[in-house]
Amino acid sequence: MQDDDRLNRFRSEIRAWLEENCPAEMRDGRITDDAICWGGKNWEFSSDAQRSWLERAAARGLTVPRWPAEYGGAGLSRAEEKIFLEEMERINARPPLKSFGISMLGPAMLQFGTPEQKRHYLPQIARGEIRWCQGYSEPGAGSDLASVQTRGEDMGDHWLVNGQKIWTSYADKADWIFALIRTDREAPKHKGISFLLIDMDDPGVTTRPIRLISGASPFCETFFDNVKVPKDRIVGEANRGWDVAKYLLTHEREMISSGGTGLSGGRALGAVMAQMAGEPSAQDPVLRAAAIRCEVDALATGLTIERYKDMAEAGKGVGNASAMLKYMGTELNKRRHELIMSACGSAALEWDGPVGNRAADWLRTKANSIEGGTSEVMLTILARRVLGLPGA
Amino acid sequence: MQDDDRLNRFRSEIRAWLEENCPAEMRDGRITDDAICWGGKNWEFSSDAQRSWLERAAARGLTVPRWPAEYGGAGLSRAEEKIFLEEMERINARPPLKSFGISMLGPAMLQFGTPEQKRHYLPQIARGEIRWCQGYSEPGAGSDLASVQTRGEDMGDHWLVNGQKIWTSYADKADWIFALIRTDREAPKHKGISFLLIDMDDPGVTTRPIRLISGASPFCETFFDNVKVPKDRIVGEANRGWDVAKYLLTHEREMISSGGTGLSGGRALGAVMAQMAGEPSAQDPVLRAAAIRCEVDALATGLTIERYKDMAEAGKGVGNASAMLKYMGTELNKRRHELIMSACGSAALEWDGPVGNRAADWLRTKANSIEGGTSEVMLTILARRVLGLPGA
Amino acid sequence: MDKLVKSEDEAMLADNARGFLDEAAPVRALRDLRDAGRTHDPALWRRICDMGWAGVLIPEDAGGADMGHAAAGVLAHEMGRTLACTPFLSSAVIAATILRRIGGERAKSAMAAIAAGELTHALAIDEAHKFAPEATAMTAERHGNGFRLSGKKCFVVDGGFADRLLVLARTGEEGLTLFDLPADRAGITRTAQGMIDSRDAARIAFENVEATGDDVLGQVGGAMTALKPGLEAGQAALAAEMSGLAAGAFDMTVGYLKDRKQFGQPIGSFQALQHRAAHLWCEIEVTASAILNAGRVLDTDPNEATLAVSLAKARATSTAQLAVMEGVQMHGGIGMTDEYDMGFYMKRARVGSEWLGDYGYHAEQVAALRGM
Amino acid sequence: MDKLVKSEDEAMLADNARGFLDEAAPVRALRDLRDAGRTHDPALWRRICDMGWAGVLIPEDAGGADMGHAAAGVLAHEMGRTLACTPFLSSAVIAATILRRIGGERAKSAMAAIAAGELTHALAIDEAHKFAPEATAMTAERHGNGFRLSGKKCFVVDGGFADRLLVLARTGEEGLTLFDLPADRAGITRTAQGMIDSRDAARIAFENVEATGDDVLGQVGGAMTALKPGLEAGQAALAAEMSGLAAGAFDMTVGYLKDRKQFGQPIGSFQALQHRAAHLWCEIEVTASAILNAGRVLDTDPNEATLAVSLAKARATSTAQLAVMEGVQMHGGIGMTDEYDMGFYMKRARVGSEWLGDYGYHAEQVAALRGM
Repeated sequence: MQDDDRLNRFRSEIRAWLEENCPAEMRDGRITDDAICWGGKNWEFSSDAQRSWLERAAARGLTVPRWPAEYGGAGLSRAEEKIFLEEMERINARPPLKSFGISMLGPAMLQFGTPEQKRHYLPQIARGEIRWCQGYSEPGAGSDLASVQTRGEDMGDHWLVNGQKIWTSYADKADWIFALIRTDREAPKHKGISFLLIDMDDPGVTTRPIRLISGASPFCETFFDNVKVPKDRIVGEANRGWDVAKYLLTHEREMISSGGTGLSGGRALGAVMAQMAGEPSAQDPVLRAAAIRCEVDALATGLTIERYKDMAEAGKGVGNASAMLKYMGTELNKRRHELIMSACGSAALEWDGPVGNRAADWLRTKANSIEGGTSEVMLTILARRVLGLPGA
Repeated sequence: MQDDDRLNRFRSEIRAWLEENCPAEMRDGRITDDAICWGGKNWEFSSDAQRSWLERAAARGLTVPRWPAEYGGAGLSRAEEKIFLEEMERINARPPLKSFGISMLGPAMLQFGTPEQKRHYLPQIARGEIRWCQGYSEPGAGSDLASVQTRGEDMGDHWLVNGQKIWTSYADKADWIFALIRTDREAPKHKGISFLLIDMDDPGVTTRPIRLISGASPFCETFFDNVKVPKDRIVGEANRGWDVAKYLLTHEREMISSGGTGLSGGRALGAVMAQMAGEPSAQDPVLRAAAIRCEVDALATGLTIERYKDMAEAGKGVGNASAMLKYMGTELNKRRHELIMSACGSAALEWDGPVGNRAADWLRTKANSIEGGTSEVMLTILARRVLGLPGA
Repeated sequence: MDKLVKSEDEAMLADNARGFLDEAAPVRALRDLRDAGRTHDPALWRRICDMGWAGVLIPEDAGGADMGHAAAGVLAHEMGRTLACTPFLSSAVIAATILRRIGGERAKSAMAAIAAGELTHALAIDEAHKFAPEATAMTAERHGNGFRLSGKKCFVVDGGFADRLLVLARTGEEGLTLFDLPADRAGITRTAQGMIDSRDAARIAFENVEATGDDVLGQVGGAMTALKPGLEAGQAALAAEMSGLAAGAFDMTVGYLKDRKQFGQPIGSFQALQHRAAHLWCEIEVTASAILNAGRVLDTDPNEATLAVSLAKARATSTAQLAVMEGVQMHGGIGMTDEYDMGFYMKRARVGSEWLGDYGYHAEQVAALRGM
Repeated sequence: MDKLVKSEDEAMLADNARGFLDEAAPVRALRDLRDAGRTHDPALWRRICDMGWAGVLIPEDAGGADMGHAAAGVLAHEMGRTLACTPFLSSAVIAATILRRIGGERAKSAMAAIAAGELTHALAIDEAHKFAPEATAMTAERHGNGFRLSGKKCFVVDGGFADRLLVLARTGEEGLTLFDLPADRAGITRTAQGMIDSRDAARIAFENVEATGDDVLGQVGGAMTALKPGLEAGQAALAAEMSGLAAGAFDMTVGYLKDRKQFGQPIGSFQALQHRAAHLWCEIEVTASAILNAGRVLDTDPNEATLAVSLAKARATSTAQLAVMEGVQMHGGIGMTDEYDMGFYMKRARVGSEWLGDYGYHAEQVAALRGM
């Protein structure tokens, strides 16, 4: 009861704060990559509103609400964060900042970083000053993430890094990259990898965008040619980077899955159906039935993400089961965007047509079930590690 | 053109013949196992109509329309058979006779049998005098049909057969069984099997029905205890029975698949939907949409069976692709019966309720995708032998 | 609202229930009951009432344990896992919720009788092949000071042995009225239905059955006030039962995949089956969230529970159907035999799918509430 | 009706077409066209017309080859396999079928121009985001001896470069009328649409466009007489194209499964992928039957072809979508890159799904004709 009172008070506070600080232009509910601020040295704010929204939120710690205050966060509990997100959704606010620093490197560093690293890197992330990208995949490795070939030779005070990464999201816009580098070529596959932090401005780092079927180029190839990486730019121990990567993969799965679900996503489909077809029930019953099934599954999947968060907060490890969120969330998102495309009909068949760039969004979802571990890899993880089925 | 004239004439003839010979009671379109005559020594006709329909059809060769006249058939071409079946469907006629002799042993014997065997066994089948069952599967072997353990010891003028078969459909009602027996225990798995014909009345043959989840017992376990099988009761060569079995499996797949499809089956779903729900579109759009999808797939699958028959007649071997018919037909049939159950609602939840024994029919379909090779085995056959994908 | 995690109390309740049911009500018990030609086991129900489960939704002052709908879902889930054959849903969930909503002394004593296991109730609502309360045609005409009920009900679950019947009928212009009648009142004829899940259901004919004003639950024409919460409680608990059923069928299937060898290896090592099993597990996990959510919403905001309840029932229906279809298919021939338990799961899943509204019914509820 | 097997002529036609298209119009040709910012390749169309394909449905006395709809489907299938970018469907199938049904000397000379590759046509029918000819709002008001057309069309496939436009408009009380207009007539404004499949489509505005009685195809108010057969011919050929597209994407995928190694083995040896590939092959085979059947029915019983055509289009839509979704997923990251061809298949499948009626539209046609 006391708890409830406290939370109710928090809700009032946060509502008032949002009312005062979230600019009207930022209340359009847009959550696509092009609408949200990603920060970084080269970020060009799309408007003053976008800039001041970031600055105000960062000052209040709300770009990373659950991080400790000393690292730029607001130190919220899970229950408080939930309230914050509900209040954000209530006014249709865009998130003030989105980045791989927030969703990936931050959690890893909070878990594995040194106190110095946390004090140095985390506030830069929270304020949107430094934009990070992720260097995991390599050409030809596909789902076999641990088959890292990019090598880091131990030169005493630094590693000399040579090799190539692929699918490095927004590497062309990032300031730094966190990457898996093979620092021990004799050790077994999973044992000789380190998790290194590399400045994209360092000599020898180059990057090239990969054009996707959607026309966009969110991914790059990134090349390392005799790049010197000082020994303190490592998260966790040398040759134990796979532990960090595994931890992060879990986070990434949750992030990718929740991109595809949640109540607002569900509303998107219903709203599109209504908008495009007037009286949807009258127009295409077969499509409507498929949309209803999708809605049922989306609501239940959204609740599952909530439940897993609650479980995590209750100290019940989620572990490999996060592969479920990744799998179900991304497959659902593909289904939903197929339905949105159907509902929009020919209006969605143009790039930047009368209903916006629905086609690009649709094509983007096809990557969700590939990046961060394919659906097939997720199912194998679940079969082996959760269900305990035997190897072939 | 001349061809068309001939076929039109044939249609008139067969229509007139049916008009005269097919009893009114046999025109109710019922095709379930309990409605159709299966023949055999112990058959009890459900009515005089059922008896005379069998006798008249057999006299005209129409229980096995495509078999040569000398073996009790009508010697029809594929085009004529199609017309015969269309005319049967037009008046909703039940097939006059159904049996594993017609659908399985007959085709094998036409292909592999000696002239003496054909003259002896085939007319008995065509007239419904002898009812056959099939002895392939054995306990524990599951999908691995070639792992035959029932052995036939060569005793000079006969084999001495010992062992056990399972899933022998209607063995308790059959007069004879055709069975795969291991006659050479030294040879490789597929090379030491013979295709033997065994009289169920022979000493040492016993059978026991297996109760299924539907309450019915169409399958049996069949035991052989020192059964003497004379050397001429073999189809094909000794130890080459796997060739015959493979040939038959193809036929069986086609039979099982077509049980589940075709236009009449498709109409069944639509009719049930209409009957149960009055104005179906008004009542449950989600169910109706699923039924429409099923109907689309059923029509196309029915056309595929036609197409494969046409291909076979055109001399284009179907071979392993028959696994497709088996797989698609049986999976479709399961879907259809799930929908029929949904359309019937609680009326179908009783054994022998107000809408007949829909539940038993529904549960029966679950076996379709298991018997005669599971769906999984069919998909593996297609992947390996048709698509040429590599083994693990 | 409480978190979407089982509380410690709920986890303990689940553990205890599982221990009890594995011993007292495994699938074999249902099989034995069926083979004996019976649809109800009073001894089992007695033991369950003695543990207080029948009072899970009944206030403490009426002898109940008042644990709430999430807890009722926990119990229903465990009963689904072993296909325990009891009138828990009819009596302890649906009737108890209706009576509690009615309130007053008579309802209180009726609830006390339910909690103590002295009386069982059944809900007589369906008249045709689909759940459609608003289409009720059975009449309750005013007659003197009371009513005369005429009409037919079917698929009255537990109606073959229940002591009392909650009957929905139409009262002239006033609308739908709910009656609470002893099952042996003159003019009532019950006919057992031979259900595929081997559980109890009856077709019940009402021929000029006399009822007094005292037999009316709530207001004349106001059936839905108490019936709706009762139905939603029942739908949520049935969804929980079906999620337990799915989990039970799934466990049996995974066990089989590990044990059974073919072509020289355990069939569970085949990747196609692994992926299908993993997918099924995912579906079960997602449905579990909808089930727990429905319980939480019923406990905290019962008047706004329709979306959560229909979501749970729709998901539980599709998941249970997938679980039993995959279960039978992956077991191969043995799964088709009556000797093996999988068929019991399949048949119960089918009955559970229909009872209190099928997938399409609840999906439409969700669609309506989501403005689709 | 002829058998559901390709005749020898049809098989030979397919072989020849495949040989030609692999050389003259592989996916790379579409890519080059796109990269050059163009949507039509007159040189390719010239070569195709020289081979006589543009006359596949045109009578011999008008310079056509008169091979029939099944043969047109064979060609469309092969063009779908390599995503050949041509106005075959718009001109040689839809317009030719409409003109043939109209009959007479003017139609004959128009058909001759199509067969010879001298003119291309486009069908201007859609006005909103879904195919719905009966909802046409564009008006053709009587004006003097002729008409004045006003309104907007969109998703006019090949409308950006076509010489002539077949335009559906509403004439007062008389109903829908079909006009055959030169694309450069005064008052017509064409705007290219940047389509995801890199093919041609235009948004076309008609502002008081003058038309004479000679511009009317068939009877005023009687558009459907010729339009319906034209649409059905187009739907069947589009279905055939999409079945070819599915086959092309499938072949590419199976090739990848055989070549690509991961975890030390070809990924095509993994059973889950094998089963999915085999399932997809089955779907493609089943759809092939519906395609061939539609061609046969159009050739033998064109006035009763709606069921067969809608069945083909519905099946082709769902199969092509499955093929490209599985294709991209099984290729992993590389399938998402523009550098690889799979994306072209996916985008064309989406456009083909919508054009001339989507899955829901045609499934409803099937349902209506089957009394569901």
